[in-house]
Amino acid sequence: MASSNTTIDMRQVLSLIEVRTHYYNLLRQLFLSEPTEQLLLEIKESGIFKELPFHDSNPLLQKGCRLAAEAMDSYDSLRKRDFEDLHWDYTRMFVGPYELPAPPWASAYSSDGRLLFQSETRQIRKAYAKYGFQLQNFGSEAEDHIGYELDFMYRLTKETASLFQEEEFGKAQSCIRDQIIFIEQHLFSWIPSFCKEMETAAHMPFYKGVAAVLEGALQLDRLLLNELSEFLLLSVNTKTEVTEDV
Amino acid sequence: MFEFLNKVKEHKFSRRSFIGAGAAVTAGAVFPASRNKLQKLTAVQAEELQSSEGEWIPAACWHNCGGRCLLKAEVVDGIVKRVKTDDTREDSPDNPQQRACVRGRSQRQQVYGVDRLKYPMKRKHWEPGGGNKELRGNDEWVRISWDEATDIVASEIERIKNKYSNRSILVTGGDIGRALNLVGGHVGTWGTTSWGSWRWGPAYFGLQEGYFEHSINDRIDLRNSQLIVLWGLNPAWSSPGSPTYNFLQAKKAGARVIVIDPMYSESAELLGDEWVPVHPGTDHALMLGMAHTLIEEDDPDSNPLIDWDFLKSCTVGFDQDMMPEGADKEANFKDYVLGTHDGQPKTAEWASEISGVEAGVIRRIARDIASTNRVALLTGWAPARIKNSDSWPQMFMTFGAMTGHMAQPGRMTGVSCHFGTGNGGPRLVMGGGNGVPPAEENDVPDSLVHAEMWDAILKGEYTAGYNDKRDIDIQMIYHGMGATLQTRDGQSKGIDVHKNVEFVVTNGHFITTNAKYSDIVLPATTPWEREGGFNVGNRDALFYYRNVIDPLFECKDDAEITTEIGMKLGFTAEEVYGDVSPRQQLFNQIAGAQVINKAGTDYEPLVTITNKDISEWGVEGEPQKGRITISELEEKGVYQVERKPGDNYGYIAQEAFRKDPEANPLETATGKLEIYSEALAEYVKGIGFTEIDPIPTYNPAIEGYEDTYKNFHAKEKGDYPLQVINPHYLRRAHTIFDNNPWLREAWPNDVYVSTADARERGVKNGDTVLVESKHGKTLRIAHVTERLIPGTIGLMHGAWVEMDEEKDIDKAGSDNILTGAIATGQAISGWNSTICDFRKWEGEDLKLDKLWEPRTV
Amino acid sequence: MFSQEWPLIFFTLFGQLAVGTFIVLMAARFVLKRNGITDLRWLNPSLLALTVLMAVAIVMSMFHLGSISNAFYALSNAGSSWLAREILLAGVFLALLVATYAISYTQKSIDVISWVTAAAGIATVYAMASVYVTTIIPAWMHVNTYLAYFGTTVIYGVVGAGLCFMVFGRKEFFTSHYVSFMKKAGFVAAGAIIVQLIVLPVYLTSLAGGAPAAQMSLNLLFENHAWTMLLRWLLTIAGGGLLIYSFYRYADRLTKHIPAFIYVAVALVLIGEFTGRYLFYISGIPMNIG
Amino acid sequence: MGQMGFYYDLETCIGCKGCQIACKDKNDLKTGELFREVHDFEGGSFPSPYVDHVTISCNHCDKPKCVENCPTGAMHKREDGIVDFDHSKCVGCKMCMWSCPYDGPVYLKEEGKVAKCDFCKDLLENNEDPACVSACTMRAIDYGDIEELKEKYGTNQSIRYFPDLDITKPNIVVKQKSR
Repeated sequence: MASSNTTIDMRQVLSLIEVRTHYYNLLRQLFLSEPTEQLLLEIKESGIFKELPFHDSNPLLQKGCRLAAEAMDSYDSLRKRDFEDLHWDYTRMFVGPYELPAPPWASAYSSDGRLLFQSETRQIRKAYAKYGFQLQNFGSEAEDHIGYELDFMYRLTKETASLFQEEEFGKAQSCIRDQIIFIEQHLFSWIPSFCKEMETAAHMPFYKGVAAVLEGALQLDRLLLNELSEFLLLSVNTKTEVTEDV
Repeated sequence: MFEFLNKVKEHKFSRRSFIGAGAAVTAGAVFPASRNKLQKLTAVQAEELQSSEGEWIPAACWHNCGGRCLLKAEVVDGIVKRVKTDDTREDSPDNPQQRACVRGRSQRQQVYGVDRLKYPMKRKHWEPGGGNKELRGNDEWVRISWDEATDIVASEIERIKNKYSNRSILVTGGDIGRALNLVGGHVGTWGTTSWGSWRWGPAYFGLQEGYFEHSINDRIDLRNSQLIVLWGLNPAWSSPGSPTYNFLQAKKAGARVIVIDPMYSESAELLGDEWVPVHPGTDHALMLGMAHTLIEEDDPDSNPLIDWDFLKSCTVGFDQDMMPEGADKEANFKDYVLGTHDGQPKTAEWASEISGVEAGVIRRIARDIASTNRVALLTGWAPARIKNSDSWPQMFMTFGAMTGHMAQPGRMTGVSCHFGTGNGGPRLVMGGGNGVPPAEENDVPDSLVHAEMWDAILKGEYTAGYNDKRDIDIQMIYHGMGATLQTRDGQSKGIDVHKNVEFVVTNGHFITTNAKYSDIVLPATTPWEREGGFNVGNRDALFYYRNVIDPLFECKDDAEITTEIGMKLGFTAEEVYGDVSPRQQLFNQIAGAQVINKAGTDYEPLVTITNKDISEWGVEGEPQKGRITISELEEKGVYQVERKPGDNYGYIAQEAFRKDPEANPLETATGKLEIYSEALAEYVKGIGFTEIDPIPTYNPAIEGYEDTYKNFHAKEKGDYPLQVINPHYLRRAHTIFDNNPWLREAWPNDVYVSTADARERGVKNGDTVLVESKHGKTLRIAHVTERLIPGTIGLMHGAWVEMDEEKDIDKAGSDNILTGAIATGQAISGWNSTICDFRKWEGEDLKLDKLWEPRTV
Repeated sequence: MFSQEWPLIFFTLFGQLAVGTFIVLMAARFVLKRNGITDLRWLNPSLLALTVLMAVAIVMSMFHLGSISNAFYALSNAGSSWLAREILLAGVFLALLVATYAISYTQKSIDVISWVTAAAGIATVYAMASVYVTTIIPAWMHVNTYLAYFGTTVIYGVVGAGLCFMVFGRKEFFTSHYVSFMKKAGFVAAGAIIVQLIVLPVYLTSLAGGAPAAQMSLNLLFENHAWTMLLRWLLTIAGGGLLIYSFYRYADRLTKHIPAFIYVAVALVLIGEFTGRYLFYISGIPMNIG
Repeated sequence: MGQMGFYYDLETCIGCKGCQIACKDKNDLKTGELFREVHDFEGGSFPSPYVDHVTISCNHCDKPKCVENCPTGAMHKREDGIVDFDHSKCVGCKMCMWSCPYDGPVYLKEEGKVAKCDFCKDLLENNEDPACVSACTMRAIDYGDIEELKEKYGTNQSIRYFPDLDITKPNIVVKQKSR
């Protein structure tokens, strides 16, 4: 049983966590606020959507990456008008001033009339607090915004990496468990609906792609987290081996 | 097993490139500088966040609805979970709990609505001078910082002021005037608004307008009436909260009720013993017919119908013997009614032809009212929101005076509307002032009349008075509060205006109609997010509300917005708004709150304040003795004066005047009720639109019932054969709540059409119909009903316009798309005098409002 | 309301097809054995097919549930709930089908268990109908529901058996004993149709005189679905008629046309009954305030 | 305790729908989900029309068909007569919805389960009135032991808009309109 994981060394584990970190870093930047010109330029020039690791392992992710990459490729250079189109697409869907066709808050999906600040917001607030995080603008912004949720996951991936490095495997396990719970109970309770609405609402193919990337990436991360968790479970017995490997 | 861990090892992807690109993205300053992120807390702070308990906080229910009720919000972790209403006292008919209505109960959906305006936004193609102004209403938007937003507003104020003048800046409401008056002022707006012709006119002939002061008795005295006439009012819809319950007590005490209304309302169903359907805007004619009946049939000995004693002692102008000095004796009311000089007696038959009420019924009601001892003649403002209705309030008073149903227990004549519905009299308990110094004087004298302003702005000329037209060149509009573009008549022209001027700003909660056609929208807090205050209006009770939640997103309250703009204009915060902190303002209001004393003769402080309270609040003040403590007020959120029949708090309007008119004259020219009022006629003439006689003669409304005919006498119908009324509807308080999903479900906002009119047009219940006037078109789903007088449709007041600009058709049922801005008399907006037609819509059926997609672009 | 009922249409129809076919097959087995025909090689594949069919039916029914994860609880209230009984009985019937098949497969006698299984099948259909009869939906609260459900069971049983013979035992089929059995079975099916047609006016009359919901059901049937209703009966009658006709017409000269005729007949009956069940569900308007 | 029930005064109700909204707020319900619903009826003909409003929730019946027909036992009758539901047992089969002539049970699409009026049992425990009762601005709804309600308001239990009372024996007392 332990045979397969004995072949895995800590570098692999850390690499995998790094992959997760970069996914969440990219996603949080796409969702926390309107895109800056610089972000879009970086995305275009780095071709990041062609290179996302494991993207071919999930059909949704694959589709999203293709759409987003094609959308970026279709711009010869990112002219001001192109940037503005993308910027407006974000504003229209997630900021206002009109009613939002794809509200980026969880409670908008769990309550009628698309209310903000519902029990989901409170639960998310507590999940953040457990790891010592709080919104800068506490009380005014709703914690269950997709951008903050992704930011939170991003920070937890960093936390996971340092716990592994510090060989705090018990804490790492519980941190991973919390991430699994956060994905299962919170993100997945609304992300499919959100992504569906975003895909319909987006005028720009780029954001249609991003919607699919988001849902696909979370599906992927569910697998990655399970793998990490399982690895830890098994490595409890073979702890010395693992540490030696490092 | 470990598919991905193994793949990572096998480097099945280009790790370098990924990390490289990712790092590039990471390295860049990718977030706009000011944006929110998660931050790390201390362990203690994190611990505190984990523990929380709910608290019930008195929450504002602040709307302009005519009710004042108690609302409380259950707050857990700074988030409102649910609301409840008054449970602070035993409930009884004499002292009812002040229960909130369907709208207050939906307020959680308003405050937390996903469509709240969250950040300052700028119309993308705006540029100084307006940019492409035609794009207003359809443009893209950009989120901007408060700093940028106030910069833009201040610099546009400066630019427009310098290029044109302060006379080019129009403010429709709110307190931005505090800032603007510091730099030379602004143009304002005015009109008779909800009151119709009751707003200013009655002061000249001796009645009250019904909002600030009342000509009707209080709710406990209403139970002494044997007959109550509800003339054009439907408290069940337009005054939710306690008023309808109060009426029910009068009914239970034995009153009969006659309801005179174009619509068989819920109030008619609940209270009415008889419904008299009448064509909108013809009430005056109907009442003349009733007056004629009394004059014709009255015999002081054998059939006393007219209260001659009252007429003689308390009024002027009824007949030639009662004319005031210097007036033409022939111009008296009685001779007008009898047609002595114009050859047209205003008989019941004459009135019947206009009002649609059978002559026999007219006579019967007249006799009934005149021969019953104690009658309450109550009217709402609705019949006065009619073009050319300037003489109607005087007519109403005149009939009350003829029958003597005034100023005695169980006898009253006047307005029963809004806060004063069925409950007249001065407030028994009230809040104090907040101590904010008054604003600077506005140096610009110009003010535009609601019913004329859109036209005036488009034409560059407005009516300032009799034979007094002045030029005007509006280039900036600041909507500080309210819903001007939605609630003023002639909305289509209003939209044109908004696509013409150089700059438009709106403070708001949602992308309301005002906001939609703006360049800059500034997100405002609701009272739930503010420090606290009082809600007043209900005579029996004072409502105190506290801060419920933090301001949402980047919303600021209006005073803060004004202050920041003022500062950008080069003033200090103190210069704009004084230096009274919000906390101190609230304290001042509490300390200044007063309640009627036991004897009912004077007021005394309501709240006991100790030195400890003052230091705990961190404010300046003096200790005082009152009825309740601050903490009791903070917890209950209401103080209600205990009432019982025969107590010292009752109110009989104009009681002293009637007892001794000489010693207690009214504030009219003659000191009496003026059935002949030169002052009223002069006042109306001076406004500059149309003129009236000193006695209440009947002037058909412009676009009123008579205009539904091509030829009235031949009974040949014209192009717009129907009249439209705009009932207040429980879905909304004016325009507020129109976007509220629970209310959309409960109140679908159908257009009410009578079965007869529907049948004639082949329209079935549930069909989508196009309603059209000469001013605009709107779509609604038809509610076919027996409850309307045929010839009238009911389009509910306040829906947010949703223009299909290609077809030039509104889809939301906006009442003011149908109204034309035609100013008459004392600047009355004609909401209940518009003529129209409807037909089955051949295009795509409307979906129910509750199924509407969000309002998006 | 209706869009959610597809799973129930399939569950009830498949269930009744399984029960009906089983019973008719067992009757055929009985009759044929009495006539000395012992080579029933269609039996085992038929039993297997019915087992699969019944299992599919039960799986289909799950899609009706909002919370499948709680399906386990659905048997708890068999004391008063016909739905619980229906689920229980359907499960028992399936288990017995499996047992019957297993016994038959091992060449042992199914004389006893086939009776038990048939009884469980009948009980299942009875429970299926009772679920609807005990609602507050006037269009369902009628003896008509029992007739419709058992009617379908009989009609489906006959065509199902015919189909089994065709598919799993073509050669044996062309003997006079089979033909004579199917003739009789065809008459039973015709009887089931006739009984329903006799009760139909009674049923419609009772709707007409019933609560507002009943009248709404009636209006719905006549205003929006009059043609569908007509079609439903025409299809079933035509299918049944064709079935009987083909056995009579070609009783003595078994030609190559017969299989085609029978397939057509089976298809007509299947569609006819399906349409009938569709109408049954859409006409289900509950009583309410009104 | 005996049997809890509602009282409804048809004569006094103005159909404002405050009870409906208070109920939605209390139970956090979405559009299309109503534990208490106000039904509007119009009749008569001009100039003598009439309008009735009937507010109805679960009537916590004596013979609750929903309980009888619920396959899981999720729907059950408590000792105080309240027809309650056990959320954890519900399979979402909607059998209760087919069994109730008052539209009591409501399918919550998102959860795939049914829920309904539970008489605000949590509020009752705190000696508070059910949300709908304390919301009514016309005091047209009351509640309590059904026998006491009958003593207080009379024994009439039906109005013309109700289905046959014998089907489920609802625990509601109604004040008729005199028309």
